[in-house]
Amino acid sequence: QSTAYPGVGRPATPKEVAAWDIDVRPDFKGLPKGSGSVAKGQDVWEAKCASCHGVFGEANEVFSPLVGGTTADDVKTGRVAKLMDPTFPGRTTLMKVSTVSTLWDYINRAMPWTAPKSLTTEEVYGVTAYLLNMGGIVPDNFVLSDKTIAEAQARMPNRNGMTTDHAMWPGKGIGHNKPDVQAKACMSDCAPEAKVGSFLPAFARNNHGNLAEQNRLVGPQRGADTTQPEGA
Amino acid sequence: QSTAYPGVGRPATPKEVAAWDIDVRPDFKGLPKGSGSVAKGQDVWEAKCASCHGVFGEANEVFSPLVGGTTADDVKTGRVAKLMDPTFPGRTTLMKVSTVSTLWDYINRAMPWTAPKSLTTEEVYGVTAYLLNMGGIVPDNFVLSDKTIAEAQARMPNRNGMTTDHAMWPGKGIGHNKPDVQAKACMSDCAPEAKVGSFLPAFARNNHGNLAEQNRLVGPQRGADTTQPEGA
Amino acid sequence: AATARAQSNPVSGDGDPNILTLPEHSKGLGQPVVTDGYGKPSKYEANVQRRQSPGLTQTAQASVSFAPLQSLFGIVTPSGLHFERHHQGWWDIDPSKHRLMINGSDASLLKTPKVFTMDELMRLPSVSRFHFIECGANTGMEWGNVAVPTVQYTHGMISCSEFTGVPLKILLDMCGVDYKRARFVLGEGADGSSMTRTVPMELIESGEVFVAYGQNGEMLRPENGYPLRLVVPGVQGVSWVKYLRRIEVGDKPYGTKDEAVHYIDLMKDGLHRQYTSTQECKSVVTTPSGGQVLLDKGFYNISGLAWSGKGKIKRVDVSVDGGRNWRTARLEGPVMSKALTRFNIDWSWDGKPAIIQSRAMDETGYVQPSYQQTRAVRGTRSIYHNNSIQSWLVQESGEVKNVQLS
Amino acid sequence: AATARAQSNPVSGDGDPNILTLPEHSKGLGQPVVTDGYGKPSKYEANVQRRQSPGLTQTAQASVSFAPLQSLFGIVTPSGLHFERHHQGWWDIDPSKHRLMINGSDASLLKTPKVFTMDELMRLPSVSRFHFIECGANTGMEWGNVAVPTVQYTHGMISCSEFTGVPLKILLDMCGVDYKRARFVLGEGADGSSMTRTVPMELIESGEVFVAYGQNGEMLRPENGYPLRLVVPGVQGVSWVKYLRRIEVGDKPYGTKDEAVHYIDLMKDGLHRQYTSTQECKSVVTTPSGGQVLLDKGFYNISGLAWSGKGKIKRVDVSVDGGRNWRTARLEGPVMSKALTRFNIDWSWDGKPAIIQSRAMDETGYVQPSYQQTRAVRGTRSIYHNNSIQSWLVQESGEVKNVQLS
Ligand code: HEC
Ligand code: HEC
Ligand SMILES: [Ca+2]
Ligand SMILES: [Ca+2]
Ligand SMILES: [Ca+2]
Ligand SMILES: [Ca+2]
Ligand SMILES: [Ca+2]
Ligand SMILES: [Ca+2]
Ligand SMILES: [Co+2]
Ligand SMILES: [Co+2]
Repeated sequence: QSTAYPGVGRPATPKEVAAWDIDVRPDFKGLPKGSGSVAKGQDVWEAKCASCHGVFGEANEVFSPLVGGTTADDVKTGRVAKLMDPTFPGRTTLMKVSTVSTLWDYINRAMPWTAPKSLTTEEVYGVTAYLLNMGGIVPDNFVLSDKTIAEAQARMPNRNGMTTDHAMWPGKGIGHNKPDVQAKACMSDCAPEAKVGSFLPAFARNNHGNLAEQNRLVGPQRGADTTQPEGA
Repeated sequence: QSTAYPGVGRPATPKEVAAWDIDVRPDFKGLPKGSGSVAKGQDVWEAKCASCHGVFGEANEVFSPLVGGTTADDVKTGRVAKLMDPTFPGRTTLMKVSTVSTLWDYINRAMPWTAPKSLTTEEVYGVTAYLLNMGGIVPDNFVLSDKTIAEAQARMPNRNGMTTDHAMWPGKGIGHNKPDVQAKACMSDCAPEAKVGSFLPAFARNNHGNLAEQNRLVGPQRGADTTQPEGA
Repeated sequence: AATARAQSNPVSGDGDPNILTLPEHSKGLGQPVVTDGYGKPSKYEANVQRRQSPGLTQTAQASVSFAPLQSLFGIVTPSGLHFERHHQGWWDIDPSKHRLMINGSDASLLKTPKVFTMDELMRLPSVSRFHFIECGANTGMEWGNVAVPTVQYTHGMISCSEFTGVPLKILLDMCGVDYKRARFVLGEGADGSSMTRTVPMELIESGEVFVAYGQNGEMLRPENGYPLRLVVPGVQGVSWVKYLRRIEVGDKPYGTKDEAVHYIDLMKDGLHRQYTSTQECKSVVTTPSGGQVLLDKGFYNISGLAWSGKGKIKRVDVSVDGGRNWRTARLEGPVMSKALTRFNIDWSWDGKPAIIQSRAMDETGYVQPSYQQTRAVRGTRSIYHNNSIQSWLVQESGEVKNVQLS
Repeated sequence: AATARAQSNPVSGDGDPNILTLPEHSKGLGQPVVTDGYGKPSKYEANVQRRQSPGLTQTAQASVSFAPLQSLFGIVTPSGLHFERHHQGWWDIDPSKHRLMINGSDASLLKTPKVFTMDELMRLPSVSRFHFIECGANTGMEWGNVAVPTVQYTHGMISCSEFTGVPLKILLDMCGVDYKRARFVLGEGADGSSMTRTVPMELIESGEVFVAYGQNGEMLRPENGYPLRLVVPGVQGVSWVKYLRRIEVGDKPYGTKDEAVHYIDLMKDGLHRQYTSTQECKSVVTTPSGGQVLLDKGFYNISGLAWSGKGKIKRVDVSVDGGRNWRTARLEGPVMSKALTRFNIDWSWDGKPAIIQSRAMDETGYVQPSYQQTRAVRGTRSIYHNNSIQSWLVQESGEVKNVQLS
């Protein structure tokens, strides 16, 4: 095939592929051999993660929490009960993620935030183990490794919380093709008299800054001066 | 009609139309009443025009000449002979323009260059007269006015030099619709072996600046370093 | 009064002083060519900017800026106003050092893993196509209730450009990919987040997916992935991997962070939908829209944008009475697959309250649903893929408000 | 050697250090969103600029800058790189004070002369359309012989944008124009030159001509006529009056300075063709093109632009042997009337000298002519409307030269 485009492209060397092919799949394809204990992970966490994510992964005033919202029962069922409670406000990482591979892969490629790809394989194992431990998923003496990771994954509180029963994957093999929401294009006398059910409260009028300064100064409209109360 | 778009647009007042409707057509529609002598025009010229266009309209080192290249014979025939001589390099304004209206209109709307629309009607008449006089079209004692302008126009050296015998007017009423140049889309063995007839001489290589700096630094190409001789 | 000040167009006396007294620019010499070798908008357009939504994100490097849809015309988004979504900040990468690698999740999935320089990629057969890119979370703040005031914040995570690049199929062919087994493709970026997303091989085989270096006639902007990004028409923006460094073909999806922690849609039953990629048919009126004040009663051109991740827009209907009655709008050509389509329709405003909506339909026959319809199926906690019909309330004062109907 | 330095793509040792040693941007935190509320190109793109042709004009306010076609992709010209042509300098006009007047050359040609503010114009029904604008003098320097080195200077007085505005027909209808007698329209600008040009009423009646405020999604740039310009598709740029202040309808053409002193085409017989407005079918290869150096032998994508003032491009053929043999190129969609069309075709360069040409054909069946053919009819002194086939000589060194064949 490559003779169709002479002079363009060349084979990658094995070392090049090794340098960049870092992804880890849910079936652990791509996971490098290695291990890290919860205890070792705690050291990494406190040195390199806690400043942003909080000592207990509960986040500080700035960042969303990684840990919380899951129960021992969730670890058994693989469904996070709080997700079924529409009044529960937050959603931590551990409430959502169903695969340890995802955490391992992401921490390895992107964390710590200001120094991504600086952790050793052992540090990634350890700090992932510590995260799971904070979430009550693995015990204090757990050692996460390429051997034990499947076991850990089988305890993820939201492991049964994903569905692909939808029409929004634009290929085969996942979901189906019938859109879930079906509307009709009625043209007249369609809906009852419209009633406004939600709008911005007056106190939020200027929350996004003065809209007079966010609209063009010419045209069919001006921006509302939201530094003034409406109608003023 | 205007009820189709309520609230949009309003009638122009007569004074508004008068303020902006300044165009003058070849049939002198739009020409305001007034007059100006060659002598008066000379004063205007020397005060307000000569600095750019030269004392005799011959231009200075910077600007193209307005006057020159026409003869008394051209004034008779209405065709500028020098335009028929392919070796004659320059083309002055008076060699080309066929209508005095055009000069009047343009001087009135656009000259002097740094202060357009600052001339009085009399000044425009006068300086136009002086221009024509420098071109040998009207005599020294001529007074250009709304009455005499047709007479002057009938003496323009290139008044018979325009044709509309072409297909490049995208409406009716002017020219015709058959393109003058007719080519065919031959696909193979079309032309004899190509021979290069014209290219930039080596001394002009860097005339447009260093082409290495005028091409993107990435892609299928680089720009040639024209600060160096070719092949260097 | 809340009424904005319209340009005076007086007829008192002799007429408008802006006409009767010639402006300076009619009486002087202006600026030379190449005052700017690369020009910029008028100083009177300074309000037309992309903006962050206050409080939406916790950092400005893993964040979003919204395109000012209320001030845009047609379908091309000026590249300077293209919405931004970064996961670990943006970079201006030296293209002479950038590489694209293609490999397999195991060696058996292709004959030869390959490396391409930018020089090389730009020598290959190229395509130029107009496509929208919309963040999967666009309009996400509005799932539960009205949360933001203007169309910039409700819908501004969408832009549309002419992209130029090389069909990914050509590159995979050069590597000898086994299309029978390799049904999934992973795109990976070169930034700190090294964004990874799974794309179905079907979209590569159709020829639709390409690796782009060009955007609106010039190279991609750094904020949009200079020098190389993946273009995945119809699919949410997060899959259009920026700073693209690697493509892997595989036999299974990858469950990456942005496929397993984010960009998963929480349903009423507490399940998250995973691998929701398609951006379904949607539209929004941009003029008039929330936070604007109409100048006067009388004639207006209602204008807006429609799009579908499944193909071409077939029709857009507009209502000015909150969805009771609808009229079909004019579509501006060209109507292109998986691109924005501009619609326009006449409206004479009588000065009474009016609720303006638009409803798009795509070539598959899919009709954009109302909030009632999307919420009935998906609840209000999905964050992603809110393509419900938008309502703008024009009040008697002329001030327009973002509202949702009950 | 004249050979430019390609990006290294070494396989010596373990591989490319650009891959083996992770770059800084893969290991750090990048810049935040809204670093620029209105973004700009990468610093590595600084060579992509519009430029003057040295010595072409005597002042920089009555002058031209050329778009860098050699570096552009697709059909949209980035507004910052749009070619410029000013007659008395450009201005940044306050749109709140700008007015458009419509009147008749005499009062009987319409019922009511009218004045519109920008606010009002922007309330009227709008259209958004892609069109090229080409200066009538584009390629004019090349009538006699090769005069300039690159496609920026040979063909850079062309650009293509999505324009948005109001069909002029709507405005004339509002004034009650007598279309029977008013067969000509004068457009007039508000700058110092107050540019005036005659346009045939047929183009207004067809709905094609519009007064535009929008260009590529935002307002017109000041250099291109902000806040209002006339769009006259297919017609030379000088008729697209910028800073449009007035439209007059009349029963005769106006013989303005740019219809009687300039933009008149000198023929062999010494006659000048007057009222030559249409831009006939034309094309040019932009990659590779003059002044470039190819990096290597091997595969290349030949790419270029085609356009016609009379409608859509039907076909583009490309020759690599100086016009002896031709192959038909791929056209990128959408192919739109009076807009640029991008074409691409494969080429494997064997390292020997090659002369590259393109030849466009439009939907009327008109075929772009060779220099021999245009000169046989029009001579070499026309200045305007040079739509001859362009030749680029690729030399063994890889350096590409602008040449004309004998
Ligand atoms: C300087 C701040 C900072 C530090 C230090 C940091 N992180 Fe993060 N982390 C972030 C931010 C910000 C995000 C969100 C990124 C995004 O939205 O794409 C994040 C995201 C994450 C996520 C994904 C959470 C989710 O729900 O998307 C995980 C897991 C994580 N960090 C783990 C770690 C670990 C482990 C460490 C230490 C080795 C670490 N982080 C250090 C700021 C930090
Ligand atoms: C400061 C310089 C300057 C001054 C003073 C000036 N001009 Fe000009 N004039 C120009 C330039 C530059 C042009 C070319 C404009 C263009 O290309 O659009 C020009 C063009 C013209 C033309 C059209 C020539 C052609 O062939 O296009 C005429 C006629 C003319 N000027 C007459 C006058 C008269 C009469 C005055 C004085 C009342 C005057 N000019 C004062 C610079 C000047
Ligand atoms: Ca090579
Ligand atoms: Ca599917
Ligand atoms: Ca009004
Ligand atoms: Ca005709
Ligand atoms: Ca892999
Ligand atoms: Ca008039
Ligand atoms: Co997103
Ligand atoms: Co021009």
